[in-house]
Amino acid sequence: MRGMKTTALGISLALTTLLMFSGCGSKKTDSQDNSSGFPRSKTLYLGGSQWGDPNSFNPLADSPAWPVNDKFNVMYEPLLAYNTQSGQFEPILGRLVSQNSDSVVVILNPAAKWSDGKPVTSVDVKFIFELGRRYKSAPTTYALDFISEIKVSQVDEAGVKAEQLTFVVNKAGRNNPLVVMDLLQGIRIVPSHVFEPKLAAIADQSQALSDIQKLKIDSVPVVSGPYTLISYSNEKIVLKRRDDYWGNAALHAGKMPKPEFIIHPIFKSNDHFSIALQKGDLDASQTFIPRIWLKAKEGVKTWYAKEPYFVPGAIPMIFLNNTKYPMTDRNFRRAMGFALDYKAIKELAVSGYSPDIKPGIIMSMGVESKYYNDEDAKKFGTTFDAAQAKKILTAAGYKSILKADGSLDSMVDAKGKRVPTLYIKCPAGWSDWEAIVKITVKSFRNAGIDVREGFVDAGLYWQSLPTGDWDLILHKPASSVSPSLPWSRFEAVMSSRNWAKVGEKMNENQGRYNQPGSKNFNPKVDSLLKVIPTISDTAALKTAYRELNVIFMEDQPVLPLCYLPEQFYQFSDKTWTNWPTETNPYAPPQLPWVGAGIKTLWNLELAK
Amino acid sequence: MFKNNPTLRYISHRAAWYFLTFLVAVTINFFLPRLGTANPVDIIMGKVGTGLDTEAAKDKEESYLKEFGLVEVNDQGELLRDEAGKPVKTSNIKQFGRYLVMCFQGDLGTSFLNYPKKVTEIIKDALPWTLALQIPTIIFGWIVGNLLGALAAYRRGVFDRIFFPVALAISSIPFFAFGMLLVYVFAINLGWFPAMGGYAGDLIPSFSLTFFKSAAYFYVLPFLSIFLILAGGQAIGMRSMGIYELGTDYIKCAKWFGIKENKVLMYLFRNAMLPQLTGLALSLGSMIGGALITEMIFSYPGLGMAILTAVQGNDYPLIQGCTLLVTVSVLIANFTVDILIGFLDPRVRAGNQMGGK
Amino acid sequence: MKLLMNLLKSPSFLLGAGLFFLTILFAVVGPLVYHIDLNTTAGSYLPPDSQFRLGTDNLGRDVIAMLISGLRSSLYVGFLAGTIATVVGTFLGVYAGFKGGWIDDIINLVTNLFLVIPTFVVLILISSSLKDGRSLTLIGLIIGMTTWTWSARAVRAQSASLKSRDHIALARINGAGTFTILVKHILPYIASYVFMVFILQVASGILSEASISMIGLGPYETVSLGTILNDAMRNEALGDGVWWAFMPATAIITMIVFALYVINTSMEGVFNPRLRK
Amino acid sequence: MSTFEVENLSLHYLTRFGQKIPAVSDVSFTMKQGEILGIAGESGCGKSTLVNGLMGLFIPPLYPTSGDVRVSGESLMNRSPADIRQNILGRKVSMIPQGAFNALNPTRRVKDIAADMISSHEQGGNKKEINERLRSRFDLFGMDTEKILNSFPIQLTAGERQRSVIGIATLLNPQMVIADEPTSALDVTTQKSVIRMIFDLLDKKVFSTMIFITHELPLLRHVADNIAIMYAGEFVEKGTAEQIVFDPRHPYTKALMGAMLSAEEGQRQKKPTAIEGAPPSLANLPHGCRFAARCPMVRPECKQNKQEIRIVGGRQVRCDYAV
Repeated sequence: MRGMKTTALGISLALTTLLMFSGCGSKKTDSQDNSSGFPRSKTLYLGGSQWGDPNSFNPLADSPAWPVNDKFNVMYEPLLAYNTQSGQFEPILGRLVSQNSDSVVVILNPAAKWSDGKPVTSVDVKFIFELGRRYKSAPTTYALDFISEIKVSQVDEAGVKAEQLTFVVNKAGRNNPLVVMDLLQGIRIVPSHVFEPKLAAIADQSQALSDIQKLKIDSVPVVSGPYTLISYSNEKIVLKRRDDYWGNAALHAGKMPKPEFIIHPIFKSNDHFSIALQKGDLDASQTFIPRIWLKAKEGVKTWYAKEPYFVPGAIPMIFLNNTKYPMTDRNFRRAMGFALDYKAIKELAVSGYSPDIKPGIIMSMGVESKYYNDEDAKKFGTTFDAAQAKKILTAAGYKSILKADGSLDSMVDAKGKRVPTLYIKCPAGWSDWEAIVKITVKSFRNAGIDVREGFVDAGLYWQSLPTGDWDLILHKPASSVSPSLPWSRFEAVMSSRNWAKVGEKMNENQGRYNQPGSKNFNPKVDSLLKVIPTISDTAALKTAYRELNVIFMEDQPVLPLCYLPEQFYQFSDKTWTNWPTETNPYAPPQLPWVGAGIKTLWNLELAK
Repeated sequence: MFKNNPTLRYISHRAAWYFLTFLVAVTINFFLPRLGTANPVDIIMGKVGTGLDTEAAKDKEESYLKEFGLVEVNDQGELLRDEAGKPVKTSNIKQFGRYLVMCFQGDLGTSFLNYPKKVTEIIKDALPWTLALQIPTIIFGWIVGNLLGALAAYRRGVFDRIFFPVALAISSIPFFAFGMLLVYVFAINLGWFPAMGGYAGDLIPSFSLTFFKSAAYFYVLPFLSIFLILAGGQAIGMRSMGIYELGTDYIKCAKWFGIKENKVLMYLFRNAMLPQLTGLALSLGSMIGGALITEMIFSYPGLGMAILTAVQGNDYPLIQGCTLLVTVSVLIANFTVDILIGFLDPRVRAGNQMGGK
Repeated sequence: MKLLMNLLKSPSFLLGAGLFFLTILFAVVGPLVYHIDLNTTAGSYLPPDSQFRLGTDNLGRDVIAMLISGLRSSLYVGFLAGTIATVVGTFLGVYAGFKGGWIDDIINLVTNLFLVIPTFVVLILISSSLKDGRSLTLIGLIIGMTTWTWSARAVRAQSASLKSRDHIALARINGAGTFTILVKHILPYIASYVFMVFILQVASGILSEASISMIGLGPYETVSLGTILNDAMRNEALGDGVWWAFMPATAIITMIVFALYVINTSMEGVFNPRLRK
Repeated sequence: MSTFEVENLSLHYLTRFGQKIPAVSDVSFTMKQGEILGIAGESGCGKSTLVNGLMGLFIPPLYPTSGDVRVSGESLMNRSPADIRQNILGRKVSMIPQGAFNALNPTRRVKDIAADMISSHEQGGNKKEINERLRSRFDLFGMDTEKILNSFPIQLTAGERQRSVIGIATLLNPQMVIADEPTSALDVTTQKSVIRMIFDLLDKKVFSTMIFITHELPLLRHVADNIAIMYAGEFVEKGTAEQIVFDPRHPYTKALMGAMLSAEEGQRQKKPTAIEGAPPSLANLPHGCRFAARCPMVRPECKQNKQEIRIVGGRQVRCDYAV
């Protein structure tokens, strides 16, 4: 009795405390009082795209909160939407007219409007794409390396005057039309008429952008997309449908997106998204949920109904420090490639959510599969074969010293010198990554290679990744599914364009493969990397990719581990149905707020 | 003047020591995070900088260093550079000086990881939840635990023989494991209570009955997960204190004098409670760690996770802000309890007086 | 000696010591009779069967093998932390209590400092500045170095109350040095008390390690009972009803801590005659 | 007329394993109004247990075995603890504890403890009345009443503290007071002032009948009318003060007197343990005379025969061979 009374008392006291403080917790961004809640039948709950407290909704900030960050396009929209399934570009603010190695032409949709009624114009486009010319630290400065100029002309678009934008490839710069396409679907257009006066108002122009970046832009933001922010707290972000969204008429045949509200709850632990999904409190979640098949009975579904459940998008790899003995030895690297039990990695570390990996770093499925060559893979690639690994090592003079119980003690090389124990650096606490490392260590040791786990705090991990201060490191390069794949993956792994010695920073090829000027330097690699983006002939492109992939397989500068779904999500059809799936592919397997995946919002239906 | 007033002397003496502790703690809190090798800007660059060219990444990095006040700038706001062209780092001492000045102005700085959010703003958002969960739990856990413990000590017999091992067992369970079990049984299997969150997913905090009802419903499991184990632990402590007090002369005498039973129980409770009170104030600091786990297990809003991510990301201003908060509240709690005990227990005051401190 | 006999007569002591002995047995003899293989051997989260009596964990490792090595780690951390906390705490506590005055005040200040700086903050900061990362020993050290304040406070009170006893005054008059007095005249009187503090510190060391691992700050390359629970939570063992991933570890932690608590209270009963009645 | 009658009182402790340990056996005596009875004996002889029995205060594991205690004809046996507490303790029979005791709650002011004493036994009475009553009573003691009443026990000297205890114990004018070594652990001057206070109260008729338990036989000789000697839970001899001190008949009394009176002649350190051997364990009492093992005049049959009270030389003696 006493316990119960106390519990009741406790609750009432807590309530009083809450009462005292409530209101501080949440920022309401418009006058409307939403405390009555959001009707379930009008609300879509999505999760997994925002971790941590939402701090800023400023599209000019470096890392704003969902849905302003990354390539989410429900509030601010890009010119084009990339469809990861077809590899095509679908229109949003603009329509792709042509693309070649010199320029990309896009026509702005004349109907496009900001939420304050002003039209979206070439001024807005130029504002964001060329902001780097005025402010070096702008988030889009790097675009200038790829686009030298944006030409504007007037055209007639179905009887309406429209602006045509020609993005000229920066030949003197990176000369890379592929990345220009990345930029056109990645950079979201922001209202220049909102930001220009703010920038101009600041006296010290060297400080202007950084001052503006500090603004949160969280109250009645001027957006062009179908939803806008109405409220947020550390527990959730709430978007409301803009019923006057220009695209409803212009792009979606006059229909409105089905959910009136989109709520993104912010949980502190991965499994809470899973629980919410199974309870039907969450409709879709971009979180890693192990053993998804167990959740099917709770109505949790995926793109494929069966294994591998998701469409792969990225390849996590173990980067090898190519400047450090014995990874300087190609034979050693290749032996490592043969030593890995790729199947175990896939099954145990990623719950089997991917098809079997094929040698090389061109994916054997999806858009890039057209560049994949199975013959080469069989001929040059490394697959799991511990005996082969041992054979290569023996041939190269390495010897594994075993302990009495048969387990590995150490290794010596041809000169009888002890090979140092190698450590795989990996952030501690990233459970799936930790699992990958544990399994690879076991594989290596079974093949007689002296490798150990080297878990570190995430802070140290990020610090040492670019400086090359490690033997082996787990890393997922080119992690976003973009039009420039698989080129961007090769670039991230093999490019010696910015080669820097260990201790200095490199943002790609952190394993420091192919050191310019060194004995084994292969100029072919960099020249292929440079030329591939400019090739428009498919057959020539195929040959170039094939050549590059063979070099990769022969040299094995890094160890690809498995295919991993990217931009994946699982959904529950308890409240909303008609999610796109393999059998109902009206939209690609992209998040409902990314690229062409946004079509999903117009096609959802309420469950009966 | 203090010489004539032992109470004032006692208070001022305690206050002086607490203030000194505070100063040392603030200094340690400032320098400790900076001893590590990880650099906050590297962590941010790890996320922002991928795919950037070396030059672009360097520019970005320098603009962060400048923004966070980690490097020296000249009057024009340009970076000072050494011969090798690298920015000149601001010394820790100089940063400390700036930090102290800012603290006095009530500004705890801007968080690095939650840029551009102010530290005070982060604390203001999260603290009410932490307080709302922790304070009632601690107070009621303490009161209930101590009452039951005192009762067990006084009554002994069957009540004690059942109560004591149960309390002992409950307080042996790691409380996060207990929280997990609560989730497993009451949220997942039985579905009586929500598994996570601070209020229903379709609500926004406001002054409405709906919100408070929802908050109360979501409060139950996190509350129980801390309350039961806290109460169990307190009860055990109180029971043995109580049995100890029960054997003291004054309790025997009170019985000989025929003092009423509830009065004797009150004597017992009050005197046995004093050390328990000190113990509670002392353990407040370690409860922060506990709060963090509760927040993790229940996805409950609060300050704990903010501290964890801050420390992991070397977010100096946020670490400093949070540790300052913890330091101040633990010291204030201890100081209050010290003073309170000074008033409640004349032995303490007398001891202080006689010790000549 | 007589106290020891009394202790052996106390049924609750026998219960506690028995339980504790069982866990030690499990940890020490376990690896001798049971094949410990922490490598991946089977599928993820296989339910208990005849091969894996308690099933497998998320990486397909035998749960019993995990529990045995986890228990060893937890006991190691517990004893390491307990020893450090007790030794440091006892020394400083005795010294502060005996000396009094400004030395007492300074030690008290240091004690308070450790109370206001959360352990896990120190842990992350220290581990991030060490190249080897977080080993089990480091965690034990840090727990010990941050929890000694409890022993110090407890012992200080005892020592202060002994200070005014006749035999100590006598020793002082006879010119015995502080150290001699502490070791010869104070420590023996509080030895049983210190031992009880030690028991509690071991228990709290085991719990602390579990909590630290639970936040994901556990040892990098070692299995402990805390990391088992952390793995279970992060891999949705709860949501999927994989009870064998977290129930046994919880039960073992609870059992050790319970055993230690019971030993402590039964000793309290024997050493403190007032509780004996 | 007898105010206080004790009839064959036996008490025992019950161990956890159900074993009965006799602590007091077959104690009988009566006291008249105004009588002062001294009780002496070695420590552990059951004096303190007897005190609890005399007040009817049976706190487990202490239980009455048999016999009766009557205050003004009113039996204390078979009554509820609440009844005893309300009607007997402090009111009819009060207790002055040992001087070495920290008898007062350290966190309560003297006046509050005294007020608790009153309110625990009497209905009503507002604060002011109670305060007045305390003041007038404490004024009798010739101390700084205001200071004492408003102090916490720790702020008082040992003497002030013990006198406050006596003041509180006798606040309700009990018929009978049991003083259990009220001056132990006090220095000589303080001892004197405490004793003076007790007799002052007797003079002022605050109470009149008293059992005085002490080691200080010389003191007993001066203040007590009768003296009883206790050994291993039994009264072994009881007579007038003169008889016991100057003409002891029981071998134990004789030995005790030898040890104690020599102590009066300047050898204060010497304790009654000067008698060879130790008293028998209460858990394992001999079948015959309990003193037999240490008795200088022991005869073989002593170990077999249970000794009963006899009247020898005008006083009660529990020895078959005392003359």
